[in-house]
Amino acid sequence: MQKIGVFVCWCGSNIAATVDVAAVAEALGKQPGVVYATDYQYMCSASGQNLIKDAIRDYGLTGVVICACSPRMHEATFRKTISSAGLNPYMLEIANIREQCSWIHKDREEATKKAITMGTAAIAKVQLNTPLTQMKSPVTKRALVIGGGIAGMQTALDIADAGFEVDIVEKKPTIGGKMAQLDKTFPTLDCSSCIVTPKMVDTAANEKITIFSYAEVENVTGFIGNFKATIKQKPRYVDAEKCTGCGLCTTKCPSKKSLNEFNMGLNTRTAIYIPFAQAVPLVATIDPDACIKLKTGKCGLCEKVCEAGAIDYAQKEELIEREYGAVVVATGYNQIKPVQYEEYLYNQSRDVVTSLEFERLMSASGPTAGHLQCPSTGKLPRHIVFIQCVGSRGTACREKPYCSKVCCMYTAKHAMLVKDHYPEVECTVFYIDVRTPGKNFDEFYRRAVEQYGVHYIKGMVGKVEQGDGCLKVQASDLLDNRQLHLEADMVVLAAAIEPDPSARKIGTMLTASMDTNDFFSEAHAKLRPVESPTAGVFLSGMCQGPKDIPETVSQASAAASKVIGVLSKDFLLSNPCIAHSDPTLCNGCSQCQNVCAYGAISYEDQMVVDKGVRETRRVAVVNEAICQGCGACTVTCPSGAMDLKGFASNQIMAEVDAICN
Amino acid sequence: MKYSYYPGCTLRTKAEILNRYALASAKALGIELEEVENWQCCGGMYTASTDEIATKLASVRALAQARDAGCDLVTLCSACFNVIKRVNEDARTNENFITKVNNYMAPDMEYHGETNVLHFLEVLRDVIGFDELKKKVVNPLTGRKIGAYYGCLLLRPGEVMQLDDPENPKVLEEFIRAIGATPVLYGQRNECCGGYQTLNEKSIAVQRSSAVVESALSQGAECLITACPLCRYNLAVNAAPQIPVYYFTELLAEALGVKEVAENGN
Amino acid sequence: MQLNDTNQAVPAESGAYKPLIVAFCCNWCSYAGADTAGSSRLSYPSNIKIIRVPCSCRVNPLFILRAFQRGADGVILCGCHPGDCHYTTGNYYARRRMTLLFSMLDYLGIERERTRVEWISAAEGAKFAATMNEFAETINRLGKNRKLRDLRCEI
Amino acid sequence: MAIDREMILQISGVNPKLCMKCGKCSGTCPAYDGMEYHPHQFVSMVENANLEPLLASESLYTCLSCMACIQRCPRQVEPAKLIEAVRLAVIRQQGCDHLLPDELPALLDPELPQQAIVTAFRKYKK
Amino acid sequence: MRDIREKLLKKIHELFDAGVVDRVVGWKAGEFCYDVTPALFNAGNIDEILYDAFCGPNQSKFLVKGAEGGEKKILALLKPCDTYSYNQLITEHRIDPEKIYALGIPCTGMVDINKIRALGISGILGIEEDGENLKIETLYGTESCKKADVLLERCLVCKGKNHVAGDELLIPDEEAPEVPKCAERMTEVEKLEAMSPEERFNWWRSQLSKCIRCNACRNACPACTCRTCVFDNPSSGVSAKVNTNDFEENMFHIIRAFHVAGRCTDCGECSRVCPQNIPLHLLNRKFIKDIDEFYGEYQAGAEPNVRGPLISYTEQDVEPSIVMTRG
Repeated sequence: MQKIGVFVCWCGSNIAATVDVAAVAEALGKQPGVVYATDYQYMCSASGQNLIKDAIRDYGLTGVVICACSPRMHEATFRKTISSAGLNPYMLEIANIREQCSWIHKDREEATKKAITMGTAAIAKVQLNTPLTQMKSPVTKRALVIGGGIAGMQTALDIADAGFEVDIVEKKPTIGGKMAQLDKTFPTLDCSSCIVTPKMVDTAANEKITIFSYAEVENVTGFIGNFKATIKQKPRYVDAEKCTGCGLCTTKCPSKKSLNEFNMGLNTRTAIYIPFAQAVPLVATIDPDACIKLKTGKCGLCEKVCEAGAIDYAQKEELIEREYGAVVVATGYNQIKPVQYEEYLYNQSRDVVTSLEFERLMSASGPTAGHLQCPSTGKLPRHIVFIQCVGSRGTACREKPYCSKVCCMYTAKHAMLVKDHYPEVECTVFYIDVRTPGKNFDEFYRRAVEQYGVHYIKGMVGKVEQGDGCLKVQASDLLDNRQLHLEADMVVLAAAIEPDPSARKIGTMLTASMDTNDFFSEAHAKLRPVESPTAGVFLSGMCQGPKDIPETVSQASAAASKVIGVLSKDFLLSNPCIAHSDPTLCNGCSQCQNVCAYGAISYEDQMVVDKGVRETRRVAVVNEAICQGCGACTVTCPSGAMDLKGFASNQIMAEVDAICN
Repeated sequence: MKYSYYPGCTLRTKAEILNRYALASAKALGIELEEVENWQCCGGMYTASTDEIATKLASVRALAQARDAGCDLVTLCSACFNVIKRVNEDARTNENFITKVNNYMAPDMEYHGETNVLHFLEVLRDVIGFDELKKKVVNPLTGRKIGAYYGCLLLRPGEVMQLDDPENPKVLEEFIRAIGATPVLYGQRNECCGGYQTLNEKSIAVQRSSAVVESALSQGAECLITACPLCRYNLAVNAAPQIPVYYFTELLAEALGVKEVAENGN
Repeated sequence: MQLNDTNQAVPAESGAYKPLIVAFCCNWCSYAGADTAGSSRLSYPSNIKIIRVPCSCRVNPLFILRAFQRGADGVILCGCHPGDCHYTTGNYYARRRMTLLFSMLDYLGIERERTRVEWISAAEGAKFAATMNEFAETINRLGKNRKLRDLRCEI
Repeated sequence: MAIDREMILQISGVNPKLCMKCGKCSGTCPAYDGMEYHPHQFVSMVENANLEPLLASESLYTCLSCMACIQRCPRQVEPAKLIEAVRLAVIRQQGCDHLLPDELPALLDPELPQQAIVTAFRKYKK
Repeated sequence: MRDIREKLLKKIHELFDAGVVDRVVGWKAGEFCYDVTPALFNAGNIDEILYDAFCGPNQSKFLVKGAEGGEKKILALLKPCDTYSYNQLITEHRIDPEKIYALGIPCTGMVDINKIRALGISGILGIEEDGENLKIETLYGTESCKKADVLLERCLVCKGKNHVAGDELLIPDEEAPEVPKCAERMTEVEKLEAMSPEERFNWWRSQLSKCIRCNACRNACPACTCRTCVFDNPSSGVSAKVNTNDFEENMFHIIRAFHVAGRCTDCGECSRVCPQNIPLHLLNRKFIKDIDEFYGEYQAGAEPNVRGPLISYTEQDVEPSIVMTRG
């Protein structure tokens, strides 16, 4: 029989307001094996923890039950507490009487009763706990960063700074991501390329960083400290070592009709191309869908003009195997193509553009060299209408339910830039709310209104129509309580942002959970915002949710520090709640081996003494460094030889019995 | 190809010609439209309330008859299409509604939305195919610049009607191309003509239909086509600028060379 | 507690009876989903008691029968959505096991509504609460479990 | 029975709480200028149980039932259903028909399709 | 049968003489001629091996222990249906085929003593096949009955005359006599499924309440080969020597069937050996039927070393709610 101490937390009023904590402590104090029971205002506070430590010493406790918030919150905290008092950290069970009791029930008596039952179940379980020891596993001192945008680059640079190797895998031919496509940044209006291109150069120059551009992560296996990834290097048909990036080939290529991705398809590029002048790596890539040579075998002009002899039509896809200690997801975002919003004419008029397209139209490196022009006429627009929240904050099937967060600010920026360069151009912004929570953000928006004379109208555009030489915009002005009919030359849609479509596949291969919108979920919304629930997988940038550049960079650095925390250890302590097999019960049937997702079970011939008989038997052996503790094997095993430490069959049944009593 | 056919009341009276052109064209295309027996008026307007049963019974009767005949139900009038298709959706998805309807009507076999409701345009597009239709055109309307007028009822609510993209429909434009003419896109093609406001508040009908016609004229349309008798009335009678307005079936009959046959009685 | 003659489940008597429901929740998705429900203050009946397991695949049919034996009136198993298992494939095995077990219980004439599997992610607090309310409602309607229970466990 | 907020919600099946007050319905409405109260106001006024002005307003009969607001509402509020429900609640009361058969002959012209009359009766009369 | 036995004995002698095997699992009669069990024989008593219509018992499980020890291989005599269990045991590493010489022997269907008794025949001394009929020697003279009327449940739904495993066949499968299939395998399961839940519950109670927990089903089952059964292991939390109430009767049989689900070859030994005549095979067959319907046709033991349905999955598997919705 254990000597158990029970500690009931009030969590201020979070628990105590609904649960009679004293009554819980009193009732649990009478349970068999319980030698001490008390309640306290904040069990997780220093004094609360001291209370536990003192009780362990004073009463010689061998097991501890804490009735408090979710074990997902403070299990680790309390394990440390009891460990510092000399108890094995796994002699702890937590009854979740906050999230699963006080917060969801109103009736005090009912909630108190339930808390007692939950405590009783935890006591029943801890009776059967056994001390567990964490295993050590070595750490591969290299990180994988998936995505080479500002998030990926910042994470990689910070990890490299700490002296660890980093690989960046970027699916596009160049790193730089969306930030390289932006013209200016809010709220400072400094040039986006001027701040991102030096980062790109730093990234490429850093000897700790290896960039796999035009490559994709095919598969990842393993676990924290010991990931194995397969990287697919797509063929560029250009030898990146030899290519000098002179660009001569791109001037000679006769296939000129491919849409230029970097310019959001607003102009075209050649089949052999360098995405933009500051691309990193600065090498040409052949688009196999457009290349005449690759499609028909004829042409070969680029090969003839390349003085470096870099063209290699025979290049093949390559699979590269690499090992890592940690993985950072920085897969970024896309702006939706608002093709389902035809009331705004996106498909029907070239003068209706998304804000990212508008960004290219304003950029000095864009298709118009920074001169603002209506795409249909090439003339300076007289009036630009900006529509906010296109595809965001909705519930209909074409809508995203979330706020895309950055649109309010970049729209103010766009309007301000237009007014700055062309004071005569009218800018009207239709908004539902103007959301400016950020340092200097509201001031920035007010400047657009007050200094630059941008019209902000609270209301929504219902319809955009092609008029005679202009776009007719029908909208509501909710404050004036009237319907407006405006003429505009351009309409800019602040279309919703969404996670990059590659994220879903990566989430699955990493077993990192995602929300219903395909944003990666964080391990804890407040306390572990840059970690995925899967150990060793970290989140950086928009892949976790909409955010602006400084937020992205902060998260990128935070993710890097988490990675450094992993890589700086020589060994990781593994979760000791893992499977183990009782050789005397094992039949050697191999069924458990079949269901193990990690290949953690092998079979060995062992000398077994069973019922006084010594014999050699084929029995299951669990590799403790590999087992992740899911328990699939335990249910497959008919004889019950396989059990899970920390969640043993008799422990779970003890909980069942306690609950059903 | 045989279909149950629901003409609706206006096609028996003021818009008889819409019906006749359609029947003659259908015949030329090898489509058999068998009129539902003893059909009743659909009511012209779908009542969008949770508690109306009676106003939807006529549609359920027609739907159940088509089910019993083993045919899809085809309509020509946009209003009938809208009412019947939406009632059918109710029958499929609103268990409370259809239970009450079945209890009230006590049919031999309960109706639960089994019938597929089609607009004649869908038959042309999805069954015949516009490429195939083009081959059957004997009298292409080459050079004519035609604006398609959809109005509301063919398209909305898009989730139920499923005829086309409610904001950027293409079916009538493809139809216009198939009969050899040139479609003219204009902004007001899916905006309301004023509908029955012509009785209640005529100024709204005048304002709406004028806006539609002006929009069409501004983009160079020479005439408009529509599937709805009320739309045709508003655009032809209430709009301030004048423009010829035809039923799409009239131009179809013309292109197929059966216009005279239709006008002179089948 | 008396068993009536025909082993029929007796519907709840005028509110006095509260069915006992055991919910096995995987640590990564559904237990976290229950926490999310709690953080959002989404209520569900207090007679539902959650047992944390690492993965839905840890749940042995023995545990489910044990719960019924000891007087549970309903047992629900919640795990990550298929494809999202923290352990990659655990819920796929759980899905097959539970499908067959539930089918067998049904075959033995035990009310099939008493057992259920739901996939609930960490983000789906609202789904967790809604599922529990709905399941509690179902079990309430079925009344006390008479068919699969150890009468010695009655007090 | 007195017309109240609950009745309107029940007849319409609409939940005005879904509204995020973006005004797209009123930006869309083709009958806007003919209305005293506009679609977004219907949603807001029903939600706030401010029904008196609505019940007395001609705007009830001005809605074209064109469903453009239903189609474009980002949050599936379906304002037109709410307007229809208010109208139904009014005309279901004794003696509150908005269109009487006696008034009809004066409104007719020879070209007018039956459809218009049938629809108007369905809309304005119980 | 008599000539098959003679041929078999001759073959066994040959294998012993050639030094291939040094022991053989055969059938031996108990107190009565119909009371046949598998037993180990050696060179000295080969001629005592029986092979007649009472030799139903599935021998493959006997090999789990029998194959251990011995200098040479052990000879296994496998009827066609026994080879399915044999394969399954190989898959699960419960027997080592290297230590076994498996001889496939033909079978024309085995009889159920209970069914003979039910015909009013008693004092049975011996049995001989006579075409479609059986000649039964009794204390009271020779009786006769139609063989089809007294076949074991397993033989009514015979898997066929082909052996799916083995080192040698006594006679080629093609030359063996056809075994007529007398019943549809799932008929009884379907009948139960068609009942109302109440009827099913009461029917199963009427059956399972007869259980005396003698463990014969478990001991005969070629899939139940655990060294220590969970029901015998005090630390499992479910061990029990007797059923003390309804729940434990249900529990034992649900878990027993569940533990062999996806592994059970439907050999029917559980029902054959049940002294209370509980049709336990109907539990196993329900699992087989569900597996076939949900995950595709699967016959355990049809070939060795395949992954069974409960240790595999597809991403598109049916949800457990199918139990609610399939009617």
